[in-house]
Amino acid sequence: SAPPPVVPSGPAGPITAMMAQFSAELDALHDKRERLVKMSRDITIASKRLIFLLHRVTAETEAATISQAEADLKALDQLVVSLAKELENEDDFWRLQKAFSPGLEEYVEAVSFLWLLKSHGRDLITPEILRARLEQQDTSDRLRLQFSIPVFVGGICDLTGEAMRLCVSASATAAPPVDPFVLNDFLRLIAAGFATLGPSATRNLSQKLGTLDTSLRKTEQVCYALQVRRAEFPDLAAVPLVAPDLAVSAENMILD
Amino acid sequence: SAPPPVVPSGPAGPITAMMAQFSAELDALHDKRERLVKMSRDITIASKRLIFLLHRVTAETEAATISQAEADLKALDQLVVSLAKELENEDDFWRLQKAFSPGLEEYVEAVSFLWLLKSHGRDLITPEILRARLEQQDTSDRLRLQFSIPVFVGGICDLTGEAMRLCVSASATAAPPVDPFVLNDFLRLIAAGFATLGPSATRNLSQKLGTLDTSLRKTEQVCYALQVRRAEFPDLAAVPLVAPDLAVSAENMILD
Amino acid sequence: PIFAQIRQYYDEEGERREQIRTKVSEIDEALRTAQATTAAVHTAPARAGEVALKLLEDLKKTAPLWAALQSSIPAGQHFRYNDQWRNALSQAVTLVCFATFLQRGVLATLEECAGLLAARIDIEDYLSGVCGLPSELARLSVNSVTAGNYTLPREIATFVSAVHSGMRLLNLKNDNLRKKFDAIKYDVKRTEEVLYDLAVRKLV
Amino acid sequence: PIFAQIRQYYDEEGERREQIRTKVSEIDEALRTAQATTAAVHTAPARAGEVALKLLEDLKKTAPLWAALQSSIPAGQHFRYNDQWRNALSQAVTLVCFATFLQRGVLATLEECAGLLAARIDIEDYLSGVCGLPSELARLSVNSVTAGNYTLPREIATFVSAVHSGMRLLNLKNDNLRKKFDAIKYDVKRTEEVLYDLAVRKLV
Amino acid sequence: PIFAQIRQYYDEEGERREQIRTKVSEIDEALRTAQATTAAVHTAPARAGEVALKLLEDLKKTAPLWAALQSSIPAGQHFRYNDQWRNALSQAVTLVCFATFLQRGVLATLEECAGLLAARIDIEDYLSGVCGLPSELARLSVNSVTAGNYTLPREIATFVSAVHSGMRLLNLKNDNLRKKFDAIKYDVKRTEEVLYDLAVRKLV
Amino acid sequence: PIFAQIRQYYDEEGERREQIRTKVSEIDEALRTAQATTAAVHTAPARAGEVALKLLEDLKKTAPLWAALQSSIPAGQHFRYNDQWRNALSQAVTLVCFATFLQRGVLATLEECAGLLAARIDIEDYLSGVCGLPSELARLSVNSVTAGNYTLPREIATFVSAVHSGMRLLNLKNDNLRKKFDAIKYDVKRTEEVLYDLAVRKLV
Amino acid sequence: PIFAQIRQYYDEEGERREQIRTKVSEIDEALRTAQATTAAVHTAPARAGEVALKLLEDLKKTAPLWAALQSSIPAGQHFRYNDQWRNALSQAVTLVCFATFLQRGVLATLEECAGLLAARIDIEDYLSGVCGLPSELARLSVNSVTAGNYTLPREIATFVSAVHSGMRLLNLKNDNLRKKFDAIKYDVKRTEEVLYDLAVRKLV
Amino acid sequence: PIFAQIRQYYDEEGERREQIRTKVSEIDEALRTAQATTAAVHTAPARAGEVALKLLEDLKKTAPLWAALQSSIPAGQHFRYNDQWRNALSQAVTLVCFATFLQRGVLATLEECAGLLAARIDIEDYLSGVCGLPSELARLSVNSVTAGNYTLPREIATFVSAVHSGMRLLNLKNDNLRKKFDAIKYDVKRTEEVLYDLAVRKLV
Ligand SMILES: [Mn+2]
Ligand SMILES: [Mn+2]
Repeated sequence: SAPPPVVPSGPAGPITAMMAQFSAELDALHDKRERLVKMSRDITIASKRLIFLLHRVTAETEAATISQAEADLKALDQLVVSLAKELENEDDFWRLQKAFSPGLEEYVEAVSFLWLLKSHGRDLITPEILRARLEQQDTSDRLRLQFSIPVFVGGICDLTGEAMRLCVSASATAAPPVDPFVLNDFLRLIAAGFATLGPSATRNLSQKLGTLDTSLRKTEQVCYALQVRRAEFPDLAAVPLVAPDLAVSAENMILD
Repeated sequence: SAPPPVVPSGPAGPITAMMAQFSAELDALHDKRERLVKMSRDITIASKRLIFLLHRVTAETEAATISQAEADLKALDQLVVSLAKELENEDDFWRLQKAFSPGLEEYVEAVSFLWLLKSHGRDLITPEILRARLEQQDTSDRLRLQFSIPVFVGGICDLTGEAMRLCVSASATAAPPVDPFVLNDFLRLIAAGFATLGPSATRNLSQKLGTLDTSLRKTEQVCYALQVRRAEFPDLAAVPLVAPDLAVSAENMILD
Repeated sequence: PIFAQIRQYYDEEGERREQIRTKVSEIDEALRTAQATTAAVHTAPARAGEVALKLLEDLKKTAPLWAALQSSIPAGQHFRYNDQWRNALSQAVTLVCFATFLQRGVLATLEECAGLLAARIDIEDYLSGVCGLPSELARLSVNSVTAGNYTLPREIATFVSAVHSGMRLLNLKNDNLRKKFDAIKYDVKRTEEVLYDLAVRKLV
Repeated sequence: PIFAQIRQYYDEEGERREQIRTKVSEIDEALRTAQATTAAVHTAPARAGEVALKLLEDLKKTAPLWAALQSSIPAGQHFRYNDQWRNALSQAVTLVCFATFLQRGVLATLEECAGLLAARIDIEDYLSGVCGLPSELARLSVNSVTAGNYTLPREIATFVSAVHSGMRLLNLKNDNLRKKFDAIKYDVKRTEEVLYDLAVRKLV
Repeated sequence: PIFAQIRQYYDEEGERREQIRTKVSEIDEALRTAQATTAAVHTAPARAGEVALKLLEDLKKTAPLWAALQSSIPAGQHFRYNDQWRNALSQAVTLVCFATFLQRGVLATLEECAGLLAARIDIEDYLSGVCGLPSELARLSVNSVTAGNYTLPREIATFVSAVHSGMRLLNLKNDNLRKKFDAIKYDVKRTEEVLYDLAVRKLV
Repeated sequence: PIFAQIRQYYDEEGERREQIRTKVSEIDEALRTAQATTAAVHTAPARAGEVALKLLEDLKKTAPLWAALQSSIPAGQHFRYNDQWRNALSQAVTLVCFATFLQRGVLATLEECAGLLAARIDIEDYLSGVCGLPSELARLSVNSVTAGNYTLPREIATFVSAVHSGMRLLNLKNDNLRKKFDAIKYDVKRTEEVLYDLAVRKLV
Repeated sequence: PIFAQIRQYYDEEGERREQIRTKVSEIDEALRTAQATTAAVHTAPARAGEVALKLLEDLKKTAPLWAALQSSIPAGQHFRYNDQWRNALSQAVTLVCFATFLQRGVLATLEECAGLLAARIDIEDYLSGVCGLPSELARLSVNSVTAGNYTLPREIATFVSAVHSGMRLLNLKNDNLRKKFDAIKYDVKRTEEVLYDLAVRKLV
Repeated sequence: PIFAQIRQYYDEEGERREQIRTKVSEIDEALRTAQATTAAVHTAPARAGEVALKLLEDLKKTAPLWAALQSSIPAGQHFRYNDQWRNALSQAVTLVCFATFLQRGVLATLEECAGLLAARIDIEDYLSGVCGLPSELARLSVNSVTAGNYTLPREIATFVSAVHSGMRLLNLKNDNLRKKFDAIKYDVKRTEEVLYDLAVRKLV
């Protein structure tokens, strides 16, 4: 005849109670990660738009554009401050890195780009300045955000790509907001700085560092081209390096 | 002496005006995509939680759990309805597919899993039923959402993975909510159905179809094991296939 | 039951995509002819107007093809299938804009392109096509000088710069369009270098 | 200036990670010894109590190592470096739970594990460790029968089923923990099969 | 000049490949039907003979298709185009071998396959097809037992082992075929495990 | 100048590697024969001793090949070329150990393997070979039961467990050898399950 | 049984491919010499005629090698093995065309290449070889100017443009050849820029 | 038993590799310093001689490190461990060659590199190092012109071309070195373009 049933099932036991508690904690952790991911995406989008805005700076529009950028940046700062508020302690900061680092890297790229433009291609922002700016806007103790070195380094690597784009565009503009040679020197400095880093740093950065090298070679090529054409006509020493900006002639183009 | 400046720059021209307009349109398009991505993520998360809930169904808890699931599903339905509202026309539906399909596939997986459990392993939901359910909850004309066949197929492929997990667990439970043999047959039917699809379908589905084949072999192995042990003792024909559920004995375990 | 439905869906889609492929193939062929037409202006810039006219004719020949293609798509499914013709459409837009510039010195609008090609053109297709223009014009600028035409380079430089500045107003994602846009700054540079070369040698 | 700062950061991190690697290596060594201790219960389940005691001793020996390791981490940086010891910690938790089950037939709590190992254990590490238990117990269930012990399998089956049902309450992501959890259902099946084999042969 | 001729060649080439694609597509369709037929033997192994017959009929239906396909290839160009049908041919061979095994318990030879399919089969395609068999047979072995057939597993185990041994004699390079061959040892294992289950439970 | 010399070096290097490839190819051939010899013990475990003898003979036949191969390597360059024969050597070690177990029930030592094969065996190659043994023995355990031999599984289980314990003492890094070692626990499990099946049915 | 025959087939196949590899290796060697010959024209374009003659001699030396290689292929199996020599053939065609351009300023036809190399050249291989020419000529154009030769660039620009136009007539699919063709437009651009540099400086 | 001995061997092996890692780490550090030194010549090519001297000094500082490293390797085991320092050695060779070129305009020989670095350099490492040079020199060529030095580009172009020709004589297999070699032709092109710019603008 049939073997006896083993044990009938019944109400929950201690393991169940423990797991129910863990379930709630895990859900909360995952929910927080998800909130951070969404914020990180928003920060990325806003940062990229700020960068595109900054590329529109021309001699004529410089003041207005920078002004607009700083206004936009305030809103972006607020996004970052909100993100920081989600991090309740340093544990959260390290534990949830993957969720919010991408956005912070883009933020670093955007702010450092603005910094670069305002200093006409000479100044590299620092993590301290980045932090100080935020602390000015939110003095609450809960600002747990540090700009960790890896995030800073990642953002600066991406910055060099924008600096290269700026250099190329500047080389075709009469009165560029930043001199291409200055930007070239800027990239050289950064490349030289990163070259001193050992493998512990470069392990995760090899792709970005490769891009940096490519960007540097592009800016060197730009300076080379400017210099070699200047050398062909040495008596025209006072010749502006590039032909004046041509954008305005669009006026003269009648569209149907 | 220096060559004359070319043309001074000035106010914007027609190209600029056109691009400014495009810029606004592109921004709106990207913003909509981003909203859809966020909604899709939320739908994915809620769908996965529903699936985990459904795996908790036991003979004793079946009614309560299904009831809870249907309540949770209402909220999930609302998320999908909200997503549908973002799609203003069929153009939006096709144009923004990549942004929201992942979430919809998870939703299909979740709802079809509930459907499967309620029918004790026999019924495969259809795109029409999925749509009808939503239309019941929102009769506005703006429900542009169709459950396109690719989304449906993707969701059903993932469903088979859950069915396989259910089958394995059921084989170790005295009175499982669904009989393992029934689930095995269910997977066979689906695998057979998909086998008739040509390359135009399988091109994008090869990985999921491979997983389906693996899941089917696992359920066949489960049925094999149950059958072969039953065959060893043919006179005990009335022996329940599996030992009754053991979970409750957790009660008797005293934790410190 | 459901599988028959699924089967049918994919069969129909496969069918339709096959037909689209054939139609796009014809369009590609016609565009190759059009592209070949542009070669003449690089060797003889003075014939720009003539080339532009021929080019526009070649492009108009694709209009029935585009119309046939897109009218064969069920209503509302434009974005379901447009991946198959996006490249061809982008190339066509580039050519329309090229011809329009040669003829009238302006940038053809999306509406003008759509009208001439009898095709539905989305923003992204139009912009993608516009992105293809600067490199062709930079090349023309260079070849104009070789052919002794020292006035066309100025128009080109102004125009390319305007296109670049205009497109700079867009906020792009990290996609194909972004890559194409990134390439334009080198064309701006090239056209500026030509102007410089002429100016510094007092050729204009 | 900034580069010196960056340089210093990576050097310090590299240094610290190196030290952590060394400490974790010692812990790995001790855990290997502990793991070897478990082998005895599979050949002689009757000695479960004795093995459990020895195992707990072995595990307590890692306590000073865990304490040294984690106290060497600056405050607040637990999650900066814990990737280096997560596997070892998970393995240690599995062993503590194994010993606790053998001794008292219950699941050791996170607090008990943390206390015994003198280590800080996060939820995910604890759960990961618990996930490693069913397969070891399923193996023990099989070997018990081989050794003639027909009572242990019941306790094991009940326990493993309880762990599985308990963990089913969690909502997991598509991560490592999910994969480990997925494997438990096969252990539930195995332990149930053993019970069936015994029942159907009237050995219990 | 030169290129006009080449153009014509290319168009003809494209045409031919297009026709091949169409023909192969038909064959794929027929093979899908045949593949669907095999499902029946997994649910009801007793009907193996019946399924085998049906399967061979389905496969014979592809014979005119293969003949039409291959006769359309100009002399000496078999290897130029065969990559377009290799997968289908391999699948067809697997099915012929499957049916032959069900019917006669032996491995169909290359000649037999070629005869039945009215196709030219190169040795690599034959071997590729043979390599697809053990996995399906291992699955059948498991399902046979589930259906209560305890004799088929023995035949299957012997057969799969023979295929494995036979293929091991070949000196395969590290390529596709080599990978397929390496996977067969897991199927051998599976079939042996089924025999074990039957033996230890004294079902045979 | 510089490069002419280097050219010569490269040509010689290529030559040497080519010759090694040829020699290893011969060894592979001989090992395939040896591997085929092992098949017999899975169908008739009673003939273990006979199979072991034949296997050892087959392996001894490779001795002159190994000797010829390794003596052709210039002094100090063993590690430069050994990647070409490591797989074959590992496989040979597995087979020697298999035969030794069948004959004497013990694990052949590195020295014994090296002596029999007349080859220089590095410890990594020896361990790699040893790692290949448990899965073959687990398979033999299963097939023994199928063949009605209920004593061999006990010897195998003890042996495989001992190999596992022994290898666990090693502090393996995360590399190939580590992966092979991790797989052994599944073979341990399999052999234990065979003992269980026999025990619960009181077949031993 | 079956497999013994197949074994023999595989061994023969392996042998044949080995022999082909050896022959192709010789051809590669000869082509390297030919490639080195081309270097001279980049430093001294005036010696183009001389270099072309030497180059043609070097290439004729490969004729017996090609003949030996291809005559060793059984009838109807040209396409089975040709992947082993396609790269070398393509490179040889590029060199023949280079020499022909230097000598006569025209594009060598497929027949001319086939005749000179005594090889069977399929159209894809010919086109692949032709695609390799523009980049070499663009380079020559640049180096000519450096060497003070201001006439060669014009011939080169016209020629490269013609090759590009010719190839554009073909309806290439998205494959290797299509990628190579797409790259030619950069060489066209380069040659036009050289003409520009000479024109704007009135050097021609 | 066996395993206890092997355990000891493994620990020693791990120890040795750890020490090698530490030594290589020091060398890497020194090479980073040396690499930083090269940056100066790109900004001020006039200081090439000075930079070369400093560079050689920096590199000589690694000599004791290389000597210490390699003397710690037991006899006959050079190839067992050299994968741990190959990258560093390759980089060092590139730097030695760079300095030698700046100083004397010639390619440092393997013997010279080995002497300066007090290291044993295999031919593959030497060639790998040499392959790293053209890219850096192409960059220097460009920057020299920017700095007003119009003579260095000629030397660089000749040198890079010679390196390319020399390496082309080698019969490289499809491996790492082959990929590096293939990349050199782009550096050759770059250096030729610089000479072109100088020539057409009559700067030299
Ligand atoms: Mn960026
Ligand atoms: Mn799922």
